[in-house]
Amino acid sequence: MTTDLATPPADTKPYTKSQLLTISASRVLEDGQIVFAGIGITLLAATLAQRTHAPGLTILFEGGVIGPFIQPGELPPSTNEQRCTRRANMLVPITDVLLLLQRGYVDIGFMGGAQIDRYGNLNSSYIGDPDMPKTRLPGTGGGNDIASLAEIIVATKHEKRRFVEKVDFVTSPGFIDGGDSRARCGLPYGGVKKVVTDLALLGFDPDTKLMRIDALQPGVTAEEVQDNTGFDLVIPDDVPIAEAPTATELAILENLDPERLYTH
Amino acid sequence: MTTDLATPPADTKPYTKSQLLTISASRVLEDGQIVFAGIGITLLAATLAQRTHAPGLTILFEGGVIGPFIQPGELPPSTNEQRCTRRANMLVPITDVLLLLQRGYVDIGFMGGAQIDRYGNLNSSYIGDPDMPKTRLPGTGGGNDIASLAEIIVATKHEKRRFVEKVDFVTSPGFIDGGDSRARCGLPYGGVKKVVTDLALLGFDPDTKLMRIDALQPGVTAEEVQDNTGFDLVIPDDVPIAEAPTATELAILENLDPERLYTH
Amino acid sequence: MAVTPYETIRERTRARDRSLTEKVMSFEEAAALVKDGDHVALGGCTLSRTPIAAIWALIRAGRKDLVLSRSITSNEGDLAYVSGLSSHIMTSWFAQGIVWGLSKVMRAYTESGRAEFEEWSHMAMGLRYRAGAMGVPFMPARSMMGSNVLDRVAGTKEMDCPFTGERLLLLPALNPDVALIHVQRCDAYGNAQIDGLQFMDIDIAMAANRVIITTERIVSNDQIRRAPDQTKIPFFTVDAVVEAPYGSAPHECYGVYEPFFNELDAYAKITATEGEEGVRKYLDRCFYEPEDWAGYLSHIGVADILDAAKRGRRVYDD
Amino acid sequence: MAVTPYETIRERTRARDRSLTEKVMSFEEAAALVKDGDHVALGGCTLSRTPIAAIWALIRAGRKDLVLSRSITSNEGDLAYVSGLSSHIMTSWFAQGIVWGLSKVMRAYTESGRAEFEEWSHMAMGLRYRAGAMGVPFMPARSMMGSNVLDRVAGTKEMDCPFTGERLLLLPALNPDVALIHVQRCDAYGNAQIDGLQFMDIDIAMAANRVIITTERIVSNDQIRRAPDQTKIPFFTVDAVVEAPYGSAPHECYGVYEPFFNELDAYAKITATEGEEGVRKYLDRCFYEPEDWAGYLSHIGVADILDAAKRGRRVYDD
Repeated sequence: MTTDLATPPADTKPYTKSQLLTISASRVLEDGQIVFAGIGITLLAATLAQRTHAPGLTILFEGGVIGPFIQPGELPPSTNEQRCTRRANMLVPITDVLLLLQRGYVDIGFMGGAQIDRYGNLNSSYIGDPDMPKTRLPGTGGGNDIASLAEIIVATKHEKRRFVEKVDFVTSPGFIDGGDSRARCGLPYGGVKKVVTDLALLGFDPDTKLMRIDALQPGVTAEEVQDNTGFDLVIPDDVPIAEAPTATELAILENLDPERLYTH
Repeated sequence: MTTDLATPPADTKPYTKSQLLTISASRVLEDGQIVFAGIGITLLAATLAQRTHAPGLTILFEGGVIGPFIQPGELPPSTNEQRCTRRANMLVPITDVLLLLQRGYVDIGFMGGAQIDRYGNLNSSYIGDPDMPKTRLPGTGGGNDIASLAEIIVATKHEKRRFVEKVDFVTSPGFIDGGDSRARCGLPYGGVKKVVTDLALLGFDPDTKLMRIDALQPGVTAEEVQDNTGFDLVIPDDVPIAEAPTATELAILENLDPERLYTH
Repeated sequence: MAVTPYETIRERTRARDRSLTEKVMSFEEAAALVKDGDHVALGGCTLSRTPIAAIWALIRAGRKDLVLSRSITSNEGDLAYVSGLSSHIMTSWFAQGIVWGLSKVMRAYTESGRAEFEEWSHMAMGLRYRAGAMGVPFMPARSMMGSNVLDRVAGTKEMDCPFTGERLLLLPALNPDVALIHVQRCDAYGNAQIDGLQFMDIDIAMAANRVIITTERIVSNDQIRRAPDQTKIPFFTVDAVVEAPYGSAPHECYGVYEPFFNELDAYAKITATEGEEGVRKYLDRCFYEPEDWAGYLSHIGVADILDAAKRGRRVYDD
Repeated sequence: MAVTPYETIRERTRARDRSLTEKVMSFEEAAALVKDGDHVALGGCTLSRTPIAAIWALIRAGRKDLVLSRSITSNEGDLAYVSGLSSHIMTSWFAQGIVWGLSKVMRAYTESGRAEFEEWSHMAMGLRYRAGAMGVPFMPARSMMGSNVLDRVAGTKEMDCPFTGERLLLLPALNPDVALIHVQRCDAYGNAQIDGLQFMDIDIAMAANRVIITTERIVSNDQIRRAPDQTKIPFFTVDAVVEAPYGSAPHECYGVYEPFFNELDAYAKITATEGEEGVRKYLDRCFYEPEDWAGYLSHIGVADILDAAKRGRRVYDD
């Protein structure tokens, strides 16, 4: 469906940027975790993890779904309709599934956003001045709650207009102004665990909470990552290269999304 | 089963004290009300009201039951077991059925108690000094919540040891210390609507909130009521006589409790 | 939207007819229970169990200036803005659905200041309804703090917990004037049963001062009493029961029909190409002109109804 | 019982194994999850879905000095006092049941100061568990004020509402160390389904730090997934699943069996005539001496089991 291929190392199959993103995100997940997934790439990542290294991982949807069973080729198009309840263990009211975050049952939430800044704050509400916005975006949904109460993984394409010095509006808090500002705001738990992009895996400096390159995607240089980022990244002296998608991961992914609706 | 009969007027059937209590209590209920019933006499009173003047009355049980259907001869022995769910419209968690009180959906709660005082405060917790009680009673259950949040009807035998100057312990608040003290404690709604006994129907002075005789049961004198009460009642100059149980009421009651488990 | 004083809540509730009486009525009679300017909460979420039939009735009745609230708002929000039903929507997310992207109509109305999209977090909406349902003025929470979402809404308070010293957000209770809720089945008294996803509907119903239920089917009270576990909204909170088959179309109703994707794609195309003018034409054609609800459904067509219903029943196939 | 700091709640929950793993174990293994001194919340109410089998296992294992909490306490409270399982019970009502009157054993223990019956209102117990389930340190409420019930408990606060100025009671959250809950069916992972009366069980399970489920039947995960509406407790809150048929006997389990009235009458007679000494003999005979759970049930006898089960199924006859 697309020829937008990242450069693969010689000993692996070719893969698309979306496949790379999905596979990289899945590797951040750990067995036994409870994960709020969205649709598309994040759901694929969680399901891929279940079928590789994390068989005991549990998926939640914010529509009120606990432990649904994802059928290959039948990915739900939303987190609030009956398709996402397929073979679920339990259905609960929305407020109660979100309260699992507050109670501390949820390990990871998957997030996106139109903008992310150097402290991992996410904006999905307004582009421009909120009082007179250039673009009114759809808003937080459960994003603010997930980001406030659990660790989050942000999976996104790496674009300069998206990685901005300061988001126009903090919809979902990352590390706010860095340092211990997040805890001081009343958010002692959670924070951004990892930003996964098609160019790099990014973490945050433990003290300053400034975004940092943790690993480069295969074939990508640190300079290239910096060039596609609207603020100065922390770049350690030795940046490892992430392992390329394996043939097994790619095969499972193609089985899950045979029509490449989300991994084109 | 018993020969403990009140003196009936000549033109009615004979009736027992329990029947008198039940029928008197049922008459205080109004059509369309939502009523927390207990077991026994209070449930019979609510069901009798449904079958006479209040067909649109709804019964709640504190076990989490909304609108059960009471089958003649099969009165549930408690408010927390499956027999009280018979043909209910809805079952909810305990906390949620009690929250209906707080939300304002409940008109009337039926209450009893080991002691009641001149302000309608009820004690079902301790006889004697709570720190060194003569008798530890079973406690409030939902009684405190019902009395705090809805109007209550107290149905009880009229005994001097029960009608005391001051209860040893306020389990379920009536008008506390009288006047506006109830509202000042944070309880702006509810209060004791009526105390129904085998001797009288008692209300409360609108200003002082002191217990007052509103009507005498047939064949009973105000003096007799006062003699069986451990504090001075307000006795108006003209105290009406309550209507005796009618043949219809007695017949319905006998149908509901044919073995006279509760109306002996 | 200020917290309703307890006195008002109690007095309003006391004044309602909460008796076991039949409340079946027409779309038009139900619409008359809503007054211009009311705060109306919508049940369901995004494309699921949206009370489309009730919204259809309100728009046809010419209701104006409602404050609408909902967990997540789909294209019923566009329709409300363009019809004048509401220019103030309180919700956590507002777009037709993820696959269709941004709402051009929402953008046009909110960016020009013609309408308000008051944004709260999803859980905050839920806890505000829940506080209203419980009869308390607020609910403590640990979300929204530190964000600009909190900065832009009025009426919250932060506090240091008197027990633990922890920083807490107090979310003000919402007690809507009216709740519109679509369910799979309901009896004539208003005992409403919901299968599958419940969203925020129970709290909305308990919090509101009037409840209008639209239902796929009106069933007997005997049927309700045979499955009391499945009753989610008790009759005494309900003021109107309207039978509205396919009452969420083109959205879905769990176990009965999935979304009508052809219709949703067509709607998305209208807004993408013609913007609010397209929505105006859509309203004329599907909302104002049909003689009745069957007329509305005729625009969707029998083939698509059969298809959506076939997909809907599949949740019971596993 | 002070409010658990949020840090403790989060760290404890993070440390739990919340993965989809099988947790079926024996009575003895489950009992080992409870430590002397723990706060243990009991599901059910009065004579209904009482976790008798789990209590039986804890008493046999010699657990001591638990703080027990429950909505309403029946004769399991007597057994706890006399066995030494607990000398501190937090509940709203404590007697075998209305028809049997006061508990002579409860009176003997509490009036002599040998044990505590900490009395909260029914709704207060429920809201305290609910606050714990929601991860907040308190729940605002409008009950208990003005009563001596409030005077005798520690740890509440009254406040003037910052939104409305209304007087409110703040009830401190309860996060039990362990919850014991008996259900109709549960899978090996801990997905527990409850039919009919739910009491406070969902909130207790969500609030607790460990959950032990006893179940009439262990069913397949497939069966659970066919009826996800009926799952009331999610597997990730559950630490042990123990199959215990008639696990609430002589109390009832909705839709499965009604109370065993012969047994309850016999117990009432024991306490009325012999007091705590009678309970001690009863514990020897039914708790300590039987080799296994079947041995316990043998004391009740097959005829009474058949009778209680026949009456239990009647809720589905209408």
